[in-house]
Amino acid sequence: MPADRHAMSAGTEEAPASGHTAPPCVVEMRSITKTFLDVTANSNVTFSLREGEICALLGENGAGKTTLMNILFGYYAADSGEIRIGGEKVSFSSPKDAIACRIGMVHQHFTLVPSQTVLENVVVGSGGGKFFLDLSGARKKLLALQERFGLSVDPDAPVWTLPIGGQQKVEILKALYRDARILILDEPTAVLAPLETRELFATLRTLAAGGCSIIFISHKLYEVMEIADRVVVLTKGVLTAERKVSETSERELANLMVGRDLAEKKRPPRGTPGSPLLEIRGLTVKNDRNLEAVNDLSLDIRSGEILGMAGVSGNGQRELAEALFGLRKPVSGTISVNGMPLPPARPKASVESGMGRIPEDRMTTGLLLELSVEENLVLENHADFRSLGMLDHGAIGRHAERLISDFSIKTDGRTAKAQTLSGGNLQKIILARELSASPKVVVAAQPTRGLDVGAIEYVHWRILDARASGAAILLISEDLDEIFQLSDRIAVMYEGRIMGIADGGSASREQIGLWMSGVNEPCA
Amino acid sequence: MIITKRAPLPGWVQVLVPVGAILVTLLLSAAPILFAGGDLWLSYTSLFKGALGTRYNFLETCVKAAPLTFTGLAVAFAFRAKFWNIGAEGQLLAGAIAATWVGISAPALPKVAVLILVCTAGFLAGGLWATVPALLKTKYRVDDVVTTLLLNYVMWHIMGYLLFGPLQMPNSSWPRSPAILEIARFPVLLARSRFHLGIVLAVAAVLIVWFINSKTVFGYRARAVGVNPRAAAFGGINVNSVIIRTALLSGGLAGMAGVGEVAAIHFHLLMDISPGFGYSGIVIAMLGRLHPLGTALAAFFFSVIIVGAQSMSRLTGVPTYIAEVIQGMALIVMLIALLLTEYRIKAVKD
Amino acid sequence: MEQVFTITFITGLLAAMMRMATPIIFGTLGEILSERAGVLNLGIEGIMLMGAMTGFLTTLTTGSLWLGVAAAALVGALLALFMAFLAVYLGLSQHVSGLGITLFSTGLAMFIYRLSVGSPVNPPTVRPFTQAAVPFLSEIPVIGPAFFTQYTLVYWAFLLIPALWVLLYRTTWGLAIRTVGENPLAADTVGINVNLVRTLCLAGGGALMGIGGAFLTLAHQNMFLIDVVGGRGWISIAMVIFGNWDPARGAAGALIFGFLDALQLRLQGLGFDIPFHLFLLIPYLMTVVALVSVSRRAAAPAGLLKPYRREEKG
Amino acid sequence: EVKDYKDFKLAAVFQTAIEEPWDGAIHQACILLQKELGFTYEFTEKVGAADFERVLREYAERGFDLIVGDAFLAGEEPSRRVAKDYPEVAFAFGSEFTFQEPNYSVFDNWIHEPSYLCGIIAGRMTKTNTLGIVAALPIAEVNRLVHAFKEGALSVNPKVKVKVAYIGSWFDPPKAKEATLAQIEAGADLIFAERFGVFEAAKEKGVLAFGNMMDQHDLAPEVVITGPVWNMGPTVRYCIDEVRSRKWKAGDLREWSMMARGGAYLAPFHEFQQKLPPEVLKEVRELEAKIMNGQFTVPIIETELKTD
Ligand SMILES: Nc1ncnc2c1ncn2[C@@H]1O[C@H](COP(=O)(O)OP(=O)(O)OP(=O)(O)O)[C@@H](O)[C@H]1O
Ligand SMILES: Nc1ncnc2c1ncn2[C@@H]1O[C@H](COP(=O)(O)OP(=O)(O)OP(=O)(O)O)[C@@H](O)[C@H]1O
Ligand SMILES: [Mg+2]
Ligand SMILES: [Mg+2]
Repeated sequence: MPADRHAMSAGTEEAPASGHTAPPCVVEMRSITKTFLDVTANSNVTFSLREGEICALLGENGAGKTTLMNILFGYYAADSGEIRIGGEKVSFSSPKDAIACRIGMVHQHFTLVPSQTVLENVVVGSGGGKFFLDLSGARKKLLALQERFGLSVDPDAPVWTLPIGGQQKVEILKALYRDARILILDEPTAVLAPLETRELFATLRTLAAGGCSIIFISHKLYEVMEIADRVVVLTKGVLTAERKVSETSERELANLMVGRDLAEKKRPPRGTPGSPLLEIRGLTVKNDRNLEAVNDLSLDIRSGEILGMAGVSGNGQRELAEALFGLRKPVSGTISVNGMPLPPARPKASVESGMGRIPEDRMTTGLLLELSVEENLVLENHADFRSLGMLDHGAIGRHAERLISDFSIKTDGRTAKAQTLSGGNLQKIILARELSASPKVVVAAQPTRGLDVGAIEYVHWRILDARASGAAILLISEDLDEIFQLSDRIAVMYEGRIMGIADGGSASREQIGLWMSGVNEPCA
Repeated sequence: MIITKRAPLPGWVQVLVPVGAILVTLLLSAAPILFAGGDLWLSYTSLFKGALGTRYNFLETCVKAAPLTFTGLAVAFAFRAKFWNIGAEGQLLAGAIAATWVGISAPALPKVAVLILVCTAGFLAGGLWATVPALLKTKYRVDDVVTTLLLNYVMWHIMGYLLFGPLQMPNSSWPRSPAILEIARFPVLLARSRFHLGIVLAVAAVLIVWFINSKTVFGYRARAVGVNPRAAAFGGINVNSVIIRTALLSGGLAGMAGVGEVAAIHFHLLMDISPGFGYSGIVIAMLGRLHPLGTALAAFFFSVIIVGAQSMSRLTGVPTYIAEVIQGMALIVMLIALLLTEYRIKAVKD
Repeated sequence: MEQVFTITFITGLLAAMMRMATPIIFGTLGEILSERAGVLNLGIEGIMLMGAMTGFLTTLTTGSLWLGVAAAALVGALLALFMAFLAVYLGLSQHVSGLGITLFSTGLAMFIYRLSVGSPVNPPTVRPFTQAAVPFLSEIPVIGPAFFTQYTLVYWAFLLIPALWVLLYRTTWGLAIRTVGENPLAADTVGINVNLVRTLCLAGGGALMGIGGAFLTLAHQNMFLIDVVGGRGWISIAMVIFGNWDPARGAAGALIFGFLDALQLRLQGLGFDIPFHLFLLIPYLMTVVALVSVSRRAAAPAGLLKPYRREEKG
Repeated sequence: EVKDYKDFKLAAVFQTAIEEPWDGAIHQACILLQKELGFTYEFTEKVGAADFERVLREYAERGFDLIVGDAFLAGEEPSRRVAKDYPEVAFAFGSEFTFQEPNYSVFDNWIHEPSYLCGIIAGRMTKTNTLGIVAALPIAEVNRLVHAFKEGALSVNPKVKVKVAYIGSWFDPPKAKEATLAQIEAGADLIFAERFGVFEAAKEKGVLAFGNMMDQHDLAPEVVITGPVWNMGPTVRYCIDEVRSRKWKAGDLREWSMMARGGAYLAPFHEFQQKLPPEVLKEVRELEAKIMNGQFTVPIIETELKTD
């Protein structure tokens, strides 16, 4: 698909081409080292950023990207090393100092107060010594910013009512509201749909053009190629490579990150799909705001087929998945797995129906972080290890050992607490739990969100593997590449409805993109 | 000042830290003692003598530890499943009431049968009383902290009503029940002491709770619900039923504390049957890190302080309220000590 | 029964409601301030008792009521600062820290009292606050004598309700407090000193609790006795949740509770032949019932009970 | 031979804080006698129900000659158990039950006689014919007094009605105050204050009240007319001397708490000596004399008193 890639990167030219007249360094981090208990997150990292430059930070999960940025933002204290801002040596004891140096950071995991309005979230802490809140003044300033950078969100909407894309805008506005000149974005696109990403990039370019310097973290190499002027690669806490984007390639970057070439991303040929295993009829589901998020939706998925459900976040995908998992009570409609209808809002039933369930938020829904790996592995089937009310720990242990090796989960042992595992490995626990019993139906929601290329590769392989063994798979994802790589059929969800379904092999990104934005006439 | 996790300390340090905490507590309690003009050395010696010095005193400390262990377990078990049971006090009273009622009107059965009857009644009463807030929590999402707290007062007044009414001793105008029958009383296990069956039951309860927590399906589910209800539900666990069963068991344990006080200490029901055992249970459970064995240790530690400090105040002529002051200090110091086993504190100027 | 609907009965009932509610309102507002910043202060019962004791002894020795109130506030704040040291800076369990402080201060209050007054024939007394009538307003029938002929501290309590509301919802500090309580990380990343905010809120709340205690020994009564607080701190905790962490609703809860408590004492006086213990449990039972009705929208500050440590992961 | 006072050791064990008038009366008597006679006196207040037995054994072990205190409820069985185990120690306890051979005597606050006298004053003084009574709990020790108060009032004024409120605990002045206010608003113009908290309300509403247990004049000089006083002095002194001279035997010490023996009396009138109508004072003094010399016995009614 290089063609579309090119289409997307149209306009890279606007970005100030670094090199010709080298602008001054606004940030210099010298030999930064940071260790946590048992991990060295950054070792002797030296990094610099020029004015108006967009610099991408690459690295596997746990490479130390977030840590390095947290140090620059004054959130973590480095064990050693020094930081200079605009040539001045600084020592930050808290983000307050960093903000004073006009540094802003959009965190990997949003730092918003859901119950408060956008405006409140933006102005908090920026009172400037005033005692009484001046919300009207703040609103003016905010609207002006929105105007200027095309970041439109309703200032008075409570944040929890916003889609993820909207929440991210709030995060960016928070930084800009404090006149940040140095902007750090930690995996901003991980949760965005292509359209939103495009909007974001437009904003970033405007900012950079205005002399704002940007550090951009992402696991998506083509994004880096598109938006960044320069790329820096961290591996296991060490800065291992630096490239001008103009002088490198996706392939090289992948290699630099993972330390090996990634398998060529090619979708294995689809088998002949069998009988429908997952049937959804007239499903209507309400969201937390009690609005209809899924609207009279019907769908069939056949054995040995992957249906990719694309769509901009907040169009009902979450609610659809929750209904399938039995976490949310449908208003109407039926769901049947392998011919058997599921009783509404009974997670147990969806477990017993033999559905493999990969939830969107692995931390809050999928896992018991404070319990051990083995306890997480038997969350759904611990009853099978019961003998007169007691758990057969021996059997559970053996079961865990097998899965840990089958799914090559990196852990200090089956009794290690899940929370000490890494993102990718946490996802592996879920895969192991859900796919090892060779389920008839698999529902995977955002299965690779936040994971690095290596981990993603593994997840994809597992999903295709499940398809090969005849499962009907619903893949809900906001990552179009993932959709295009895996799907036999591609459906697009818009405002709770299915805009259309296209064949995975022949569908065009334009068509899907149009559907995602709610436009329905087929394009020439 | 910033606080960071530290690498696990070697076992012997882990043991030493609580000991250190006790010493610090003694050091601190010197202040009020001297302030009250008490003799320090006499205070310390009488504190330990009072709690552990003689056979009788040691056994008295065990007697005090029994109800504290029960309420501690009750709270620990509930908190583990994030059922914030502040109501052990009321559940204890419920248990005491039921035990009294059965104890007064016990049928002519072999003693073992009667004792089992008494305990079952107390356990159920406490348990059922605890399921009220549990049901309110699961059905109407009413905050359990408040309801359990308020229901303590409700049960206290219900007891008051009973002791001035149906349960009042016929020839007495005081809020007291008739004495329970001999056959319904816990046997004393060691001569010339009050070391009774209830203490053994408390120890048994510790082991049972530990077993349930770590070995049974229910224990697993309770833990799952405790750490992450949403994930537990996702995994097909019926969160509500887990909470309600937890309440039943938790309240039952608290009820057993009441049973012990009636069947082994007072032999009748009275308004101040519990000097706040239920509330101390919260403290003890937390000190014991919600772990059954830890809870038992904490309970014993606490009764040493209570019994010792009271006797100390008598021998030194320091107002008896010093006992609570020392308890409070002991608790806080011990808490800090336990923190230091996991974290290191760096002084940093902001 | 007809006695229930006489003017004097109703006036008296309402006036009593105000008095009974006042210490609980102080406690509730203090607790709301702390919990909105994310710290549950179970030390309240002990803090109120220390306030009652300190206020009383100060007035007893200096003869000045206002010094007594000030001392109570000061002691309340100090104990709350100690709470802050434990629960905020050390990040110890808020449950245990609070209960520890209650245990400690309960003992300490009686300990100090006994040492300073010994055992006289009659407990010492002070000349307490007298009721101050608000000009004009106190003339209004029923309303006047009930609401506008009260102790100064009662007026304070009721002025504090809107004051706290304004602080929380109309000031930059309030926004900071609420943010700290909901999501300390968010507050920290915009440069708010989470621990400082929590500490100040605890201290302020503690001061209010202390004054609430002093009301009992300097206005409503003129002597200090053990158990004078008698669970009013715990009730305040209940009212915070009942009021869904909102000053106005919390105070309303306290008023309802005060009303029921005043009512049950009067019903006893009317000589229904009902065991008095059943009267005594009315307020508690009613509160539970009321909770069921408000519960569905209950929303505790998301950061409550969670210590905030910057480098803690996950 | 008789034991010397300075070698004599007296201990007191109280279940409540010594501010509580009942225990306070015992404690005060012990302190006064100690000052006068110079024996050793130790006490423990606020002894929890479960600790009662341990505390008693501790004092017995430490060789105290006489242990007094209140045994009601929690203390009844333990104190009798301990007494059995230490026959050489003398025990004298406030108790609702009877004494126990050989060494366990009982006493109680038999101050219904002065209460009756207060009732007469109230009956004479009331304008609304409504009297208020604020008490802790409907127990015999309380019922005796409030009934005697009512009977006294009725004996001189048959139209009198009483309102009774129980606050449900030994200490809750705020509640007691509110109960009083309620009674005053309902027409009561004289209050019998069995518990603390009443006088504040009386002051605010400008009505008069009777104290209880001790001379509570100092608590509120302007409202406290008088009140039944329990003087444990005679009882304790009698016990000490019996024990010293090895004559101690178990018995009911009630007579030592009654007016004839000076164990109960009507608190001094202070200001009210002038304020009260002379004929009322005269009437009271006359009946007082009758009671002293046994010509008149005040009825003892121990059932719960209800609001008329
Ligand atoms: N909360 C924690 N406390 C202590 N150590 C932790 C914690 N979280 C992670 N670690 C350590 O950091 C290691 C790597 O964590 P991280 O999530 O960054 O791994 P990762 O590189 O992302 O793995 P993957 O690529 O599979 O996601 C963990 O294996 C663990 O040893
Ligand atoms: N507060 C912490 N406590 C303990 N370990 C931590 C902490 N923060 C980060 N780590 C560990 O430090 C390493 C670097 O983590 P960091 O979050 O910087 O990686 P990352 O590059 O951002 O990974 P990802 O791509 O998953 O976001 C990881 O091993 C992580 O587990
Ligand atoms: Mg990161
Ligand atoms: Mg990771």
